[in-house]
Amino acid sequence: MVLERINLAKKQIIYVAALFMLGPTFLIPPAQEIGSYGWIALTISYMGFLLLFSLYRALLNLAPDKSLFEILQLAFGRWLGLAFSLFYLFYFVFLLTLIVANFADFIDSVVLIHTPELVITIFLVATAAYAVRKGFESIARISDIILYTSVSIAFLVFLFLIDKISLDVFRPVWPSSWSPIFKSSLSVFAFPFGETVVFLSIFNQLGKPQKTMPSLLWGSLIAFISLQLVTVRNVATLGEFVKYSSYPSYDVARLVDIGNVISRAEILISINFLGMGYIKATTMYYSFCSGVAELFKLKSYKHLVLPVGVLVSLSSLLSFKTTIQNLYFIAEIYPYFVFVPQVIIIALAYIVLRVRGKKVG
Amino acid sequence: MAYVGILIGFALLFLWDYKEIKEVNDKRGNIVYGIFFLAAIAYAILFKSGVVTISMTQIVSLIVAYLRGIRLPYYFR
Amino acid sequence: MWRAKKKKEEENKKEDSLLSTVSKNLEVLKEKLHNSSDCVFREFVIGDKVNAAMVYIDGLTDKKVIHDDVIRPLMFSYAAGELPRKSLLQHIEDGLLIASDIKEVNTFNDILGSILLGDAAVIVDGEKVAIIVSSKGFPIRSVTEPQTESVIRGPREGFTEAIRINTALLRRKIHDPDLVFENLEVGVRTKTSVVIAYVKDLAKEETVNEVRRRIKSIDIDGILDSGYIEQLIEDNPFSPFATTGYSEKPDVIAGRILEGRLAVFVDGSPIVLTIPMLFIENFQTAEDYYSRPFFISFVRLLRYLGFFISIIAPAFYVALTSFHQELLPTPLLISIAAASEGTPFPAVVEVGVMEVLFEILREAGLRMPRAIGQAVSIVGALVIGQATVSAGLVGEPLIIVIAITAITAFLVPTLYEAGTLLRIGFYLLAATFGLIGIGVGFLVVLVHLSSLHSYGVPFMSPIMPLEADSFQDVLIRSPLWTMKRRPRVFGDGIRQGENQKPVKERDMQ
Amino acid sequence: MKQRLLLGLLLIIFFTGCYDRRELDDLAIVVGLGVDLADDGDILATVEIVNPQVLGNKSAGGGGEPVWVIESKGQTLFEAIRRMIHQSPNKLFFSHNQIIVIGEELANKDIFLVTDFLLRVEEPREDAYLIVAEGKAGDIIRAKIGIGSVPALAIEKMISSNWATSQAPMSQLIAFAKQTVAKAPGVVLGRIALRSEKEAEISFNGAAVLKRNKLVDWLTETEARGYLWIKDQVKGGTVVVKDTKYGGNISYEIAREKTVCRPKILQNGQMSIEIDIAVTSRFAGLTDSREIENPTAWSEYVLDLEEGVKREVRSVIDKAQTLQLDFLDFGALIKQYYPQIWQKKESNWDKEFPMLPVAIKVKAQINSVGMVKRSR
Repeated sequence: MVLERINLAKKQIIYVAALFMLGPTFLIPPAQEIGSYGWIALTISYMGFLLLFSLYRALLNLAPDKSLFEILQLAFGRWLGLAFSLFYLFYFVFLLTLIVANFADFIDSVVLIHTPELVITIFLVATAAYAVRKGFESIARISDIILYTSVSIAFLVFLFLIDKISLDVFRPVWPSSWSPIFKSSLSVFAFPFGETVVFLSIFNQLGKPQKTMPSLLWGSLIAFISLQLVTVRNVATLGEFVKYSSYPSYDVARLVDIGNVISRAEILISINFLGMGYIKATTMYYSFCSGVAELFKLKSYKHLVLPVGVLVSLSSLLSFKTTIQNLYFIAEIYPYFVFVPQVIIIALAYIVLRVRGKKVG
Repeated sequence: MAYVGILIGFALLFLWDYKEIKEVNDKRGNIVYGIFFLAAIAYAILFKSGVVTISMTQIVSLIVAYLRGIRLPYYFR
Repeated sequence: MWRAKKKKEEENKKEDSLLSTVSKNLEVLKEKLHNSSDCVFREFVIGDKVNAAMVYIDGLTDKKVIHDDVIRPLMFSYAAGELPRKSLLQHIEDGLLIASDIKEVNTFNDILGSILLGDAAVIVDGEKVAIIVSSKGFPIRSVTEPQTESVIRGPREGFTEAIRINTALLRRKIHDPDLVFENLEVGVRTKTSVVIAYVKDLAKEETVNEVRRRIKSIDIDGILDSGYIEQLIEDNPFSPFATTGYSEKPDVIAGRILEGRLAVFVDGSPIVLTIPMLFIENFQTAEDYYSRPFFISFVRLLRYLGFFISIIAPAFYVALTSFHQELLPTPLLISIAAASEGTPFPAVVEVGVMEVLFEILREAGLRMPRAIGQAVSIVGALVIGQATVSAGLVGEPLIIVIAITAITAFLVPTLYEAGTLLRIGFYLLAATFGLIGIGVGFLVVLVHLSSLHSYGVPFMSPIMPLEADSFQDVLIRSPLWTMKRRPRVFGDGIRQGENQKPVKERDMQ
Repeated sequence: MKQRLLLGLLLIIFFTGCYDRRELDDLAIVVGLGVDLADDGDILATVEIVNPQVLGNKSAGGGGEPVWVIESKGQTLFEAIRRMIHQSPNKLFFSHNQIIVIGEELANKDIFLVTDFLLRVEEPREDAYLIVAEGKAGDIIRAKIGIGSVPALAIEKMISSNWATSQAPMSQLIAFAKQTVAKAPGVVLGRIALRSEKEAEISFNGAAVLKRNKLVDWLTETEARGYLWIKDQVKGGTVVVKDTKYGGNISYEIAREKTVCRPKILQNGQMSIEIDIAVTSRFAGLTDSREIENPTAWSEYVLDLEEGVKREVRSVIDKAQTLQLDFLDFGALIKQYYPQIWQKKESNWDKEFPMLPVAIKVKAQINSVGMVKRSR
C-alpha cells in the first residue's frame, strides 16, 4: 500500500492508546479472580509493560521509520519474515474476533437477551466497518471525546458509590501466596498491555515512529490509572463477590442509588464500555486491513473491510458459549498464545538486528 | 431460503465494494479481495449449514492446550 | 479540431458584429429577442438627420434616466445641419449623455447581455458601435429586518435580492480596501452574477482559489438562489449536515469574514453563503456577541442541550419504555405504565406516528397562508394534544416527549434538517436495539462528523480534534477581550490589541 | 447508490430486530417477593404485582385494588415463578422488585435456594432488601398496609427509613452475597413480623441470625442495635437509660456515631477485639430532677449514655458467644490485621470465639440540650 500519512496530534495518539488498553477491560476488570489483590497484579503487569515498552522502543531505534512487517522481513529474511508477518496478521484479526465476541456476549447476556447474537454481531461489526472505511484519522478524532466521557463516567460512578465502599477489604495488604497473583498478572499483561504491539504496525503511518512512541507510554499511564481506579472501585464495593461476578463493573453500577433520583446507572457502564471497545475494535480492524494491504502491496485497504467483517462476525459468533469459557480462555490459553507475538518474536527480531547491526557497522 | 438470503447479502456487499474496486483499479488488490470474499461466502454457507462450528478461538485453544499439555475443560467442546 | 473550432468562433463573431444602419441593426435585434413584448425599440432622429435608436427592456430600466438623460439631450441638442458628422459618436459620448457609466460595444451579443441586465443601448446610423448607457433601475425590496434571524439587540437590516445593495451593505460594515469582491457569472441562461467576498489578508489563498474554481466549474442552465451554489460546490453532498453556512444579516456576514471566512453573494437571493463552516457555528448567533457574555453563555449551553434533546428524546423514550424498563425509577415506571395502559399500539409505533404527524403539521403550518396557518395549528394542537390522549390512542408522557422534541428542535434552526434526520435514525436504532442502538448510533454519528471537512477545514474543529485553547467561543461565549485570536482553523491571527479588558481610572471611582 | 444500499441493509436489520421489545402494558411489575417452604417441601412463592391503572389515575380513584398478589408452587423457586404464567396474563417483571421476604421455615432449611436464583438471573436487582419473616412470608406480602398504597413499597420505605431507630439491619441482597462469598460464618438479616392478623400490622425490627444459610436465632431490637453499633451502621435512634438516682428514664437521641473495631494482642499473647465507639447525641427527654447546668450532673449524663451504649453492644456479643457463632465477623477482622495468626486460628475459630475477650470503649458527647434548659 502506498502509505497514507495520517495527520494527528500527539494528544490523539495518546488517547487512542489509552482507550485501546482500557477497551473491554473496563467492563471485565483485570485480575478479578484474585479479588482484593487485583491492584497488585495490575501494578506488576504494568511494570512488565514498561519493560516491554523499552524493548519496542529499542527495536524501533534499530530500524527507524520501519513498520512492523518491514522490520520482520529485515530481521528474518524474506520468507521467514513473511511467515511471521502473516502470523501477526492472524493475531490481529484473532484479537478483533475476541473483542467482538466479548461485546456481543455481554450485550446478549445482559442487555438484549432475546436478540440473536448474530444480529448484534453484524450490527456492531457493520458500525466498526463504517469507521474503518472512513480511515484511522476519523477513529482517532473521536477518541478524545470518548476518553473524557468514559473516564468521567467511571469517576462519577465511583463518586456515587462513595458511601457504599469499604476499604477494609484490602486488608491484609500483602497476599499470603504470590503464585496466583503472578499468574493473573501474566494474563493482565497479555490482555490489555501487551496488545499494544498492534501500534508497531501503524505507527509508521502516523509520522516518525520513534517520535510517536512516547504517546504510547502516556496513553498506557492513563489506562493504568483508570484501570486501577476501576479495580479498586469494584473490589471496594463488591468485596469478595467480585471474584464470582460475571461483569463486576456492571454489578457495581447497579448498586448506585442516590435519593432514588440517580439510580440504576448500569446503562452508563454499558455505553461506556461500548465507546471504549469501539476504539479498540476499530483500531484492530484497521491495523489488520491496512496490514494486509501493506504486506501484499495493495493500493488501498478499503475494499477489504467488508469481507473481513463477515469473516470476523461469523468467527466471533462461534467463539464462546459462556462467560466461564471466556474467563478460562483469558486466564489459561490467551496469555500463553500471545506471549509469542507480543514478546518473543519482537525480542528475537531485536537480537537479530542487534547482532547483525554490529557486524555491519 | 436462508442461503438465498446469504447470497443476496453478499451481492449487496459486493455492489457496495464495486465502486471502490473500480476506482482503485488494482489487480493484486482484486485478487486479495476475491480470496477474502470467497472465503467469507464459504464460511457463511458452512456456518449456516452447521458443518463448521470451529472458530479461531477454538483452534488457538486446542493448539495452546496441546503445547502446554493441559486438558481443555468440557465447556470447550 | 481545435483549429476548426476557433475558426467557427471567428465566423460567429463576424456574423455577430453590428451593421452600419439602424434599421438593419434593429431588425437583427428584434429577431434575436423574438420580438418580446417587454423590449422597447425607440427610434428617433438626431438633429433631423441622423437616424438613431435606443433599445432597452421595459421594467428593468430607470425611465427617468432614459427620458431625461439620454433621449432628451440626443433629440434636442443639435439643430438641423449642425451635426459634426465625423465624430458624432464621440460627441454624444463626451458631451450629451448624462450618464456616469457608458461603454461602447460592437456585437449583438454584448448588446443583448447588457440590455438584459437593465442597461440601455443607443445605436446611431452609420456606426458599427453601440453605446451602452447604464440605466439599471428596477423595483427592489427595500432593506428590511430579516424574518429568519430576528434580534432584540443588534442591527436590524437584512440583505435584499439585489446583489449590489447587498455588497454595499457589507462594504458599509467593513471600510477596508482589502475587502475584495470578485465577480463571476454562473448559469447559461440566467447569467446570474455571483460575488465572492473576502478580506485579502485574512482569508486563506487556497480556500479562495478552491471556491473560485468550484464556482467556475458549475455548468447549469440557471441559478435561482444561493442554495443552488451551495449544493453544487459543497464538500459532503451525502451528509445530513450542511457544511456551508449562510446568513441574511450583513453584520453576521461581516463578522464571519473578519474571522477569515469568505462570503458568496448570489444575485436574486437575500441569503449569503459563508465558507468554510464549522459545526459550532450552528450554535452561535449574532446576538451572542452584542450582549454581555454571562447569560449568553448559559443560553448557548441550552442550545447544545436542546439540540441533544431534540435528536435523542423520542429514541430515549422508546428505549426506556420498551426495552429497559428496569432503568426507570419505580414510581415513574408505574405512572408511565398507567398512562400507556389500554393504548392500542406499542410505544414504538406511537412515537413514530406522532413524530410523523408533528412533521406534517409543521410543514402545513409553514406553507399555508398565514390565516389558514393558524387554523392548522389549532387543529394540530387539538389533534395531537387533546384528542389522541382522551381517545386513549396514546399516553400523556408520550405527548410530553413529542412536545419537548418539537420545541427543542427549533432552538437551533440551522440544524433542523440534520436534527430531524438524526432523530429518525436514532428512533429506528432505539426501536431495534434499545439504548445499545442509541449508543452505537452516537459513535457512528461521531465518526461521521469527525470525517467531515468543509472546504479543507475539519468541520468539527475545535471539538474533534479537541483544542482546548480555542474553546472560548464554543460551549460558552467568553468575554470579547479574551478572544484575542481568530479561530485557529482560519489562520490563527491576532485580532485585537493587548489588554483589551476594560480598565477604569482610579479617579473615576 | 451506496446510501440506498446502506438504507436497505439498515431496514433489513430493523425489520428483523425488536426481539427484546416488551410493552409496558404487557408487563406485570413485581414489587415484592415472598418465599416460603410448602408443607410438602416444595417452594412456595408469593409475588405482589402493582396495578398501575389504579395507582396512576389518581383522579379517577376508587376502582380496584392497587396490588394483586399471586402465589405458586414449584420444586425450585424458578419453577414456582415460571408457573405463575398460568395465573397472570402478563409476563412477570422482576427488575423493580423491592423486597425479598424469606419465610421462617425456609430460612431454617436453606436460604441459598432463594439467593442463587436472584443473583444469577439478570432481572432482579442486587440492591433489593433481603429480610426474614417470623412465620410465613406470604402473609407479609399479602398484608395490607395503609389505604390504597402498595404494601411492598411501604415496607421498602419502612426499611429504608429504619435509620431513625436503627433497630434492624438494612440488609440488601448484595450485602448478603458479599458476606457469603467472603465465607463469613454468620449473616445478619432484617426481621419482619406480622404483629396482628386482623389489622395487618407489620413491624420491622430486630434481626435474624443465619449460620451461613440457615436461620439459627433471632436478635431482639437491642441486640440488633448492638450489632449495628459494631458494624458502624447506627445512623440515628434513641438510647434510653434508666435514671438510677432519681427514677424514670432518660432518652438520648443519637446524632452521629463512629465505630472502629480493631483486633489487639493482649499482654498474655491472647487475641482480643477492641471496639471504640464515639457517639454524639442530644437530649430528647429528661427526668427533671437534676440540674442540667451542673457540671457533675453533666458528666453523669455522659456516663449514663456511655453505659447505655455499652450495654447494647455487650448484649449482642454475649448472644454471639453463647450461640458460638461469629456473626459479628471478628474472624475477618483478625484476618485483615494479623493474617499469619489467623491462619493458625482459622480451623479452630468456632471453639475460640466464645472465649474471645472483647473490650468496649465508648466515648460519648452531648452537644445539645434542646430548645429549653428545663421544662418544669
